[in-house]
Amino acid sequence: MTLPLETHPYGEHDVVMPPNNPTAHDQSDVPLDVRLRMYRVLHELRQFEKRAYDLFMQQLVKGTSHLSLGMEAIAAGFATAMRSDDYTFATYRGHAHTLARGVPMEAVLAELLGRSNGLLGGKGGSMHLTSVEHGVMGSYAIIGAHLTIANGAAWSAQYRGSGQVAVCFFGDGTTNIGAFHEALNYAAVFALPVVFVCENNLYMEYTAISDITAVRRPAADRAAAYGLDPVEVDGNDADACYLAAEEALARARSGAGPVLIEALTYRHGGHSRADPGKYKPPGELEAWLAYDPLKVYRGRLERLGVEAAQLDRIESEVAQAVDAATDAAKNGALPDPASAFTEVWADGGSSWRS
Amino acid sequence: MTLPLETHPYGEHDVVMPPNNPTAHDQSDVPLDVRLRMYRVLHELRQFEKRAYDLFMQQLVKGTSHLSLGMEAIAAGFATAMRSDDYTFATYRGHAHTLARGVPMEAVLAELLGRSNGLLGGKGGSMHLTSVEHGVMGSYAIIGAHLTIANGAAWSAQYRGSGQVAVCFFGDGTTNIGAFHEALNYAAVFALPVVFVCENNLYMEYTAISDITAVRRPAADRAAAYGLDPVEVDGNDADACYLAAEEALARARSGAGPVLIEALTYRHGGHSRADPGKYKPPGELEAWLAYDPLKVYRGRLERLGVEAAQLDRIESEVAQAVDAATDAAKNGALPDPASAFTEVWADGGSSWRS
Amino acid sequence: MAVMTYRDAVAHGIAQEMERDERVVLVGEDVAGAGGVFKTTVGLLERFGPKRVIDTPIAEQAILGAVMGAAMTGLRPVGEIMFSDFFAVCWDLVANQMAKTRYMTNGQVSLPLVVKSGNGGTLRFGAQHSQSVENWAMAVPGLKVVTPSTPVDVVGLMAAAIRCDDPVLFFEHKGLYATKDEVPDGPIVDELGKARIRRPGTDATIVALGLMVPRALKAAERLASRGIDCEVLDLRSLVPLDVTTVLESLSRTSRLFTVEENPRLLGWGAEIAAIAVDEGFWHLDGPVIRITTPHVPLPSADSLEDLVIPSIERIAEDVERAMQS
Amino acid sequence: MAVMTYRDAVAHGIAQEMERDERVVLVGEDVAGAGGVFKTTVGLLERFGPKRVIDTPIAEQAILGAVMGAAMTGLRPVGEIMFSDFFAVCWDLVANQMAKTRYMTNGQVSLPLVVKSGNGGTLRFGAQHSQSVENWAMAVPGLKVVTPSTPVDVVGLMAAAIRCDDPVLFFEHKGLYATKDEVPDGPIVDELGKARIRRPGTDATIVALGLMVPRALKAAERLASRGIDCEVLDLRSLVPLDVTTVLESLSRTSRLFTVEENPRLLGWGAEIAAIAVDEGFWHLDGPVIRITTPHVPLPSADSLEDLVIPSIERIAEDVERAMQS
Ligand SMILES: Cc1ncc(C[n+]2csc(CCOP(=O)(O)OP(=O)(O)O)c2C)c(N)n1
Ligand SMILES: Cc1ncc(C[n+]2csc(CCOP(=O)(O)OP(=O)(O)O)c2C)c(N)n1
Ligand SMILES: [Mg+2]
Ligand SMILES: [Mg+2]
Repeated sequence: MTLPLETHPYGEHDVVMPPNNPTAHDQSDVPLDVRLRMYRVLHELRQFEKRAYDLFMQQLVKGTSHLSLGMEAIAAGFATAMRSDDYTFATYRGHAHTLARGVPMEAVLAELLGRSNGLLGGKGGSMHLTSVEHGVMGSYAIIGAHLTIANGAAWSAQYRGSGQVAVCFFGDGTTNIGAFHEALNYAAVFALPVVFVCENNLYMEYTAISDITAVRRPAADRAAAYGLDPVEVDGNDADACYLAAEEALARARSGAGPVLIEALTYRHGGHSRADPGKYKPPGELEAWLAYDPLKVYRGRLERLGVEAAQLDRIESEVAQAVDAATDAAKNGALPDPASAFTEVWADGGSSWRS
Repeated sequence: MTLPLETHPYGEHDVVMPPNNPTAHDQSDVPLDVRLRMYRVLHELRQFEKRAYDLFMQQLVKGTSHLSLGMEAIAAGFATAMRSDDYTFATYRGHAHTLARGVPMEAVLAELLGRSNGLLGGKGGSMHLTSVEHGVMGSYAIIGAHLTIANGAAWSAQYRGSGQVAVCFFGDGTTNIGAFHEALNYAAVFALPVVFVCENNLYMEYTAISDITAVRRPAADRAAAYGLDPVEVDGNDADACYLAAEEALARARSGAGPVLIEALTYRHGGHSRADPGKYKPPGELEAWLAYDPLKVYRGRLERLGVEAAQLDRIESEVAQAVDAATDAAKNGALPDPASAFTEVWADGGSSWRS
Repeated sequence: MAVMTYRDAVAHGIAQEMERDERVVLVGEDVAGAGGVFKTTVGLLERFGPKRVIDTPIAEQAILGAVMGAAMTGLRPVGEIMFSDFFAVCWDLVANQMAKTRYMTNGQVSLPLVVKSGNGGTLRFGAQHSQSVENWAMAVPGLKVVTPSTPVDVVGLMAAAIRCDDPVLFFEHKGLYATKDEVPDGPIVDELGKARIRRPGTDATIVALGLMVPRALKAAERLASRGIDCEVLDLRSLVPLDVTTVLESLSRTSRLFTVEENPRLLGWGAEIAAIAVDEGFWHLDGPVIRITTPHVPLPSADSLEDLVIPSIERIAEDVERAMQS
Repeated sequence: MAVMTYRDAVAHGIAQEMERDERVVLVGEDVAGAGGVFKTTVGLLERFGPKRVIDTPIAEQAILGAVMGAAMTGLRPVGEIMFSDFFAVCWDLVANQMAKTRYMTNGQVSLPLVVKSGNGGTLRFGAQHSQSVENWAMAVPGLKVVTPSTPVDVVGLMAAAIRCDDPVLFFEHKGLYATKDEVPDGPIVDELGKARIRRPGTDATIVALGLMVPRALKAAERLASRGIDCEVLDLRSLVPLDVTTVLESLSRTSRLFTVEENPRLLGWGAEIAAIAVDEGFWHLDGPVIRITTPHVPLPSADSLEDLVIPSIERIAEDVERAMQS
């Protein structure tokens, strides 16, 4: 029996360096207007998450919350490539994926604050963001299940002939749970129009993925087990994610079956608000901060000749939007106490007796 | 969405032919005394299962039961190669694996009949055969769990430094359930001394494995997902199984970690007693009957110069043993009614109150 | 009027709904080509085709996930979990996902789905293939729980379950599959949450479910011959729970018994007894007696299984003893 | 005598047993290097090394399978399921395997194992991370079910659970982790199946568990000031269930209340009420009242969560109302 923590002390596993290839997609064929939209989205996600963090520190957000700081390129790239009626399935780390589909910041922030103007009226919270009208079919907080649920949405799309695709985001640690395996085999067998996106940020909660996974690439090295091709993408390059998404969505939409993508990225902050952070080897965070998806993308846009002033304007517009959303969320009323007893059933109520 | 039953009618999938290579291991290095022991075991399993089937038809065996007719070479080969203190983990299709470890026929048959002289006193039945003193750590009737439990026994062996190996048998259909994935990754991560043996008999219950699995080889094509080598073996050739077992056991015992083996075989009878059998394409059963593991092995022993008379003697000795076991089982008393209320707890009782 | 088995009634009820509603689809292990391991879906593949009747891998989480995801996006799927014991391998989908999603999303997501499953004992399948687990589901807010005891109820309650916009667990009792009864021609649609008085009586109320209903009825006959006139209620669904009918009956008889196949602790009868001692306290003339399988796993031997699952004899004796003391 | 948090008491109790018995090992997600996501296993890796304190992949079935297989072959493992809601992803291991194996094998297999888990609400974690699921386990024969409410009980009951030769589910209340109390020095070993009278009283018996114990005690103080003298029992374990202590108290007070954090239907209080209306019927002077979370999933907003989980106010009001009517 080899025990990871016998071979090295906790937190002293090998550092995984970022690709450090910021110019890779300078010449790739992504229209400038799309790029500018993605730049805005990247900043919306970044500034929103920072604000969410601040509100925690002010004890205004209760419970827990899982931020996507450092992982924004994946949400921005995929959401931008998706058709407006495609389905998003996210995890407890779902703020970014929800916002990237166009869900208003106020509703999300108010949900974190447990207010009546929250996206779920305060009944779901940070880990369960859902906006059916935006195609965000839910954020799921227990690892694994939502991969199988995404299959169901994909199945329904096929059955109805709607041409919709379901895109399911999950983490590296999730590739080791049973539901991952069941979902991938099931999707492949029935050639479902679903795209599985593994956000490999190198860690589960406080344990390095490399310490508890039998293969180096948690998702890509599993693809062949389902008759799929391994697909790896630079998760810190929004263009790389956008292009991978376009290709995968087209393939799934064409009826060719599921796609499994592994996007390499990094979590700048803790897993959740209680994170001690002892598990990251020295130098790793710094290396990834230097390859920050927002820096990468701004650099590219500048190389492509976009005025710094235009980019600054986008950032300040976003900042104003976040401030406005914050005020609106803070000013939201507490939920109506009666709402605790509604929507257990389709009749709107919660009665279990007749 | 491609649906298996759209591409072909039920039961009309492609026939999978047996290897049809009976001489493959004529010259392999398996001592003759071992081969004669395996020949006896093969017949014990075959004749026992036939008797069990007859007793069903006589309504003496209640409930359900899953026979290994046609699959005997795997149980015989592995059990013969195992150390006496190695652990066996079996499924509801566990008569063969239980007997092959030396558990008396009477106790097993009496358990099928629900008698007090049954291996489990009539409390477990055909699907849960267990004999700790023989290293048979249980037969598990819900798909998947026992792969993870076998890991635990392997872990304990490692921790205790006993040098024991756990061998876990399961079917092709089981490779699509979540617990399979969790167990394989877990075993690989901790390099547990466990050998996973997939008995690929081409079907789950009434559905062809090829119709609901994303890869051709349900186990071998998954090995790489756990950093393991694919190992395929002719499951109808007892020597092939024995040699594969020897190698796998040695590897696991050495601390090199788990092994995943796919043994190709075929179920001559139905999945269980209620089986309609409509799902087998024409010609398939016949082809596999012609490559019957007992025929294959008898042919080899004869080519190696063993007297037909000696082999016949073994068969008739086994026949007598099965008859004797049948009588003893039939003559067993019904379980003491009080036994229904014992052994819920380690204190021997079933009281939930104090 | 046709005489039909409880088993055939399952396929009959599903077919009735698939006929009228394109959105109804069926998935599960061996449900299509083989018509189900219990033969409860025979003919559906032939009649509705492989797009609507689908055989799956052995992957209960994947099956229920597919059902849930399809239900939230416009279909009305029926999934099968072969034996209800297997709910344990996919309980997260049932208890944490299906049951909670409408509430967590404040009503954004509807889950019009049915999960059917073979439930209960008496077939000598042993501890892992014989459980009665309706109580597992009753304990989880957000699930409707149905257990029919007759062929006509199978058809009508299956139709009601499929038309219901909430997740419904539909428990078919394996020990009743072979039973026969008359089923009226034409569409049958029943209602969830309505108990049935199977036998009116004045001395005591016996509440039963599934296979325990016919047993309770037979016991009631014997008790009648001994001068005890029992009213037998068939709950039919645990959620919604027809508290009204139970308390009304209790108010007339003043004595209450439950007959449960599940193990004793927190069987559904515990909820009935607890409601009775709260809302029905002033009607009670004596203890509420729960006649249940003892709190042990189910043994496989026929002689032992028959000993632990409530029998007609035991029901009659326990009721008589309680009524006399 | 040291003052210790409920949280630290968990590691303290496990360490006490690891110290005396080499066979005791600990596995779970983030339990080693990080000392547990709730910090209930801090220091154990450093003290007992990586062979005995092991971080696992996210694979609850694999974790519990490892625990079960190790227990049947000579170890006495402690496994962690981070949040008790996650029992749903590995319920087969618990309900179908661990609970039934000794019985099915007629006593051949012993399973001396403990599964510890963070349970319960009030932390605003929402519907999938706040459930109280002791009742799921109580309904399954073959499982022992423990929920301590004080640091000293955490230590003593953890020791008793680890020394027990049966599978024990050990529920730690997340809402109590931060609470402090004095813990005597030296080894502490308690006993499973013994309820404690936390407050003697003469007018009514209030049975509580976990976080509801301190709330029931505070409510009892308020009720005392209103002239109602309540006896408060801390069940501490649901299996074995200390029926004797409950019925004795009832025989003295003639009124019974349960305070439960779980949703209403088939909460553990239903079993207490059902036992009372059977074995304690002639002692009851009035209805048995269950004060529970309503039968809804748990909302995440603090204002809503506080509304649904029984509060000191609600307990006091409900008891007072019932005692007056
Ligand atoms: C079944 C289950 N087990 C454990 C957890 C606790 N948990 C929440 S997040 C997490 C880590 C997930 O890691 P990963 O999949 O890599 O996603 P990330 O958080 O890194 O985005 C764990 C173990 C859970 N929510 N569900
Ligand atoms: C979790 C679970 N799902 C379904 C079943 C029902 N079932 C029993 S055996 C079986 C087929 C198993 O096929 P395979 O793994 O190939 O083993 P074989 O029976 O062919 O030896 C199924 C689906 C089960 N026992 N457990
Ligand atoms: Mg991660
Ligand atoms: Mg098979």
